[in-house]
Amino acid sequence: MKKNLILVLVLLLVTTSLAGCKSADSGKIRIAIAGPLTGDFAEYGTGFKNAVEMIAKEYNADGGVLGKEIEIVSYDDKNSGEEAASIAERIASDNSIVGVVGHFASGVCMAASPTYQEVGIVEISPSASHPDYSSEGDFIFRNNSLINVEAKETLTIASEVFDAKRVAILSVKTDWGTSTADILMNKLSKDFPNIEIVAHEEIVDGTVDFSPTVTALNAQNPDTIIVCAMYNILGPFASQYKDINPEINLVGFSNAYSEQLIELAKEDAEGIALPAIFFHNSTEPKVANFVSSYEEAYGSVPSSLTAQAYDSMGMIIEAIKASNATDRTKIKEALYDLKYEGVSGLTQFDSNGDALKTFNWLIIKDGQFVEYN
Amino acid sequence: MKTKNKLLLEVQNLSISFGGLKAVDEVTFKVHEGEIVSIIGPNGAGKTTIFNLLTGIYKSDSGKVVFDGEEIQNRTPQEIVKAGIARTFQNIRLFKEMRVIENVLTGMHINTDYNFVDLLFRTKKFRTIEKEKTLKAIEILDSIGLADKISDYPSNLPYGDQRRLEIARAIATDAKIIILDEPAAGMNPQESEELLQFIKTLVQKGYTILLIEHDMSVVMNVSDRIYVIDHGRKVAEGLPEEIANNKLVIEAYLGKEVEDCA
Amino acid sequence: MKKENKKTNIMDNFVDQINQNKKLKYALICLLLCVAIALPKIGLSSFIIRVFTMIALYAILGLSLNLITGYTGQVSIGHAGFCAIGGYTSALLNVHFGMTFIFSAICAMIVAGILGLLIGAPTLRLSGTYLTIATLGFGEIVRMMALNWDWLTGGALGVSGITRPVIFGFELTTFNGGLYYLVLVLLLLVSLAIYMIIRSKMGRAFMAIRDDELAATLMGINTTRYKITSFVISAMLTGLGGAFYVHMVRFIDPNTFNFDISILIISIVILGGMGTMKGIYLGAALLISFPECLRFASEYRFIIYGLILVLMMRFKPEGILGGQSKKPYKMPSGIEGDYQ
Amino acid sequence: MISQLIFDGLTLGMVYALVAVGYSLVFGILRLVNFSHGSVYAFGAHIAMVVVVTMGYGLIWGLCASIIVTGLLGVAIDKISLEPLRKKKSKQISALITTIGISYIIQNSLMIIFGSESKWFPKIFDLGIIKIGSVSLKSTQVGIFLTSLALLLILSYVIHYTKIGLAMRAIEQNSKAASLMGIDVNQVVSFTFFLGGASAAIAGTLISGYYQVINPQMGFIVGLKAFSAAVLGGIGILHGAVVGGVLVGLSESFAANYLGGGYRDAIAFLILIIVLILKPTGLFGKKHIEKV
Repeated sequence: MKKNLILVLVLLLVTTSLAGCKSADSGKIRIAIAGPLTGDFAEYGTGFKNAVEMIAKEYNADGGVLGKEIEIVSYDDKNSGEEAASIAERIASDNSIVGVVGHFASGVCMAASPTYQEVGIVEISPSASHPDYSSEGDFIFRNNSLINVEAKETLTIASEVFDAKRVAILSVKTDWGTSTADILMNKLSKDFPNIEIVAHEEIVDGTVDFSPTVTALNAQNPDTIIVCAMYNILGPFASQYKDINPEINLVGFSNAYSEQLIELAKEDAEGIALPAIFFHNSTEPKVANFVSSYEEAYGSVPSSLTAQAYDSMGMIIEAIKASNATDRTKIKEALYDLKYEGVSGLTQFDSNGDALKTFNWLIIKDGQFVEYN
Repeated sequence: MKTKNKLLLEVQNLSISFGGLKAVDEVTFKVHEGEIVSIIGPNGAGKTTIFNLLTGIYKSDSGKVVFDGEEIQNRTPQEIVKAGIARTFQNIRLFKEMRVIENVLTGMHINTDYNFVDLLFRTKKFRTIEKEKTLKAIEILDSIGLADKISDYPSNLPYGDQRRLEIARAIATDAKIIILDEPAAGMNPQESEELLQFIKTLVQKGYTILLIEHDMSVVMNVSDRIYVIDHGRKVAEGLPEEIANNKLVIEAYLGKEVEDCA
Repeated sequence: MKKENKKTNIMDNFVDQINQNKKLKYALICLLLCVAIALPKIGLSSFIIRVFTMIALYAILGLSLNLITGYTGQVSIGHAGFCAIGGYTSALLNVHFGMTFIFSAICAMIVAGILGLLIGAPTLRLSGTYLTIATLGFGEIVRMMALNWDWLTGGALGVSGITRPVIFGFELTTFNGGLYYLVLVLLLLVSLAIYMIIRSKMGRAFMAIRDDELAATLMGINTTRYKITSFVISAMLTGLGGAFYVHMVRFIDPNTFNFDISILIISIVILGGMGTMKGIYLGAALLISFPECLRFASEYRFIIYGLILVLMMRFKPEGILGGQSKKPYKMPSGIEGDYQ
Repeated sequence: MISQLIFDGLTLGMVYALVAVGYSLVFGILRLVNFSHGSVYAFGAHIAMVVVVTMGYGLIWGLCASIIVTGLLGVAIDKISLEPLRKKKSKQISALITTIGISYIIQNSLMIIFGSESKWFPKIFDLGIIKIGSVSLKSTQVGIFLTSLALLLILSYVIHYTKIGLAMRAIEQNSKAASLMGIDVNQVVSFTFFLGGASAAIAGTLISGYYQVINPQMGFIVGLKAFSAAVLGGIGILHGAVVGGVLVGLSESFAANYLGGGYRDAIAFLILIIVLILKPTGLFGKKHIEKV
């Protein structure tokens, strides 16, 4: 009888102790990276992790920061709000961690930011785009272009590159897609008198069959379509639309900028233009060196979101250097007056924690991205 | 011969056809209170179909069923059980994952009347009714000799006990008439002898029983009156002795005698 | 007699010994209760408190699904839809009308119950498989309606800024363990309610329907009405679980309660033991803590849930703590004599 | 424009019919809804992708490999997990939950092996645009429509005119009697699962060729829609599955156009719920009498 009682107690102890977090060894500056390492968006989370580890290795190569080695702690939030909130609490309670690069989707970031803000630890998301993400508090930063800034950029591309007159909009039903389409149609169309928004279609994320949408859009015979969606939508949509109307001009967004877009749409990707804050074939030495070392280490070309994760990590490290301390609040203050010249261009945070980004334009010419000037 | 007391169940030319086949054709029979009436006939004669019509599983095409002065044909099974007709099944259909006593308590379902609020907050009404019903269930199980197996599960009981439990569940519905659908099916002689004694004790307790059975030893020696059904029609009725040597009945069972085989 | 294959009876003996000795069983239960209550106070990190809060929440969801699947025998694989309905109702009432958790949770239960009626009534008339299909479709429809009705649910943007439950002016968060105690109280209430329902004529009717629906009909049980009652109660309690979760995470969007949640809940019920209550607590504890404990396995956790469903159905369909319990039937109070 | 929608709907509908047939075959014989069918469909598409894209063989080889391998997967599903349950005479719930478990295992294994992002798949029947009057018909659409039609005809030929087809229909009526007539029920059931797996594999490959995109989660939604089609037509009835498939395909294409992209998936489930409420046995189904 005693035997069974002991067995039950052991079972209880095992589950609780294993669930405990690893013991924190001092002497190292620990920074967390949190993002989807499994599930539907695993490729983006893994991109963040690779970039953050790479820049940490580079800094550790010449003595780390403040004489201490930088250690990366990675968490997989499976792109679920619940996981992110649970990770946020684990990071918050482990005070050896001084900063967080992460969470991928806006909804997931917003599930975790209240905890980061409550305990006071810096969170820089390289990809969140929801308008009221950074207004959660002063510890919440975003190293990603603001929707209205980038949306304006796409309309400028449409009018200057393609001299568009009749523009249609296709948006994916995610928080980013819906708000971008709304800004394009209601706020920005006034600033572009010569452009008329002729149609707007929405599709569910993960759709592969665009025939009804193509038919509906084609009925308004637009000359240009702005696609507010990632490559998994822009790619197939481009090839299916060009079956019906090969001369259509397509304008994408920076988050659709990835090799996969060309891989998916093959020759139909020709002529797609999009604004980008990071261009992997750019001649600038810093960018070229980042791209080559990333490709060499991980076998694929970094996307713009990966570049922004790389810079976000760089900014936290520079902030630690500037504030000469590993105190979470000092790092936050240092971030506000930091001008960081990174691979995704010059980045500076405004009072709200958002990054002011400068864009350059890319267009796909015979199977690869080239800079359009 | 039992004195003729109150007429309990009267079936007047009941019939039903499944896509052209007349499964039950103008069947008429009566059952009086306290009587044991048997319905016999070869396999596929339509006996079980008659019971299914009586207990509301099938809707009859025509005919009337009057039970205790009330017309009950084509009513829902729930209404018919409430009216007082309970039944057992050819192949035993007990609630396998419920205890023996719970099977009997389920039989009492229609007469346990407390509502959701009573059961949720365990009101006095709930407690008294549950206690009274449980005691009654124990008493019924005692009467059929299963008092020591109350917490056991039906699937662990021997075949004979399972059959008796099924009958006990039917009794628990406070039914005025109990229909036994081939209770001796699949029983060895010793078990069917025990069953015979058990049915006799039921009769002494004043239960009215309508029996479908093949086992002539059980039918002949327990029934007050017998009806014979063949091809969905009533071919004979009467006392056990009359039926035993009735020409039509023998033909129905053994087939026609061949007069002149050259 | 019942054939017992060798593999599973080691587990049975272990469980039986616990049951036989009454003293040990009660000691074990109050030990678990004290540990449960003391947890936040012994300085564990808020992460572990959160894991235990999630275990309690999924125990509530498991118990509610167990009512319709374990006790009434109707398989529903769209219960995430009721979580979503409870979650959205409570979130919208809280954000737009500032309703505190107590009232918004009750409204969440009512709305979930009404939708349970709408889906259950037409399909429960039919044989079990049709309800399973309808609930699968229902789960997807709820997700799509949440996505498309931007005017009501905020569409893909979801609903954010939901306030945490406040009891007597004291805000409950995972930090101060308040949420943990709230979910414990809810779990206690739900367990009591289900215990009361099962140990009564309604519970016996549910189990009769599960074992043999036709025989139940012929015992005078209105099977359709009882199946709908069971489904509606199950939907309401699941809605309550959804409402609590939303107030804990303070955010909800169409993907918060997706199909994976339905599968997780049914795996808990199957692993622990369909048609039991203690099995559900065990199932929830195991399936919620294992992805946290074995970090490397968390990538494969969906495959493991799938494996659990297949292997349990093959080798131990009644689940770890399921099956015929050896305990004597618990007589209503006032009846002495141990009829074993 | 309308005729364009009709053609889109017809192509989609024929592919849903191919998958719906898989449901009806298995339900007909075992009265079991095979929830793993959607993931078998995705598995078939991925086998074709491995053969065509990674190994570089032609589409025809991809199709054949996918038919054989997925068919065997179907047989494996039956032999490993469903047959023991039949032997153990376990409850209907166990088989249902087992298929749910299997669909989860297959889908998530695909996600781990092939990664979760969408990948390219070569265009099938790529012979340009066939213009009939004002309507521009993609050759892929015509190709898919004809292939599916041909396969459905072959399937119904197998069911109605071959020995094993006769055995399948016998088992559907009364499996006990069929086994008494010397039919090895388990062997025929495995063959049914092979047919189901093969038809799902073909459908998966055709759809991937049509949209030139493939990802591990494609099976879930298509599985549900094909299921609504099977129930709409009358579960267990072959021609019911085809008619149901076409109706679901057409309604989806019109809904996406007139109600907006967001409603394209929801329409299939609304049909499912409405059919269950009005006529659960579907268009061609007949009332099923419960024997006591």
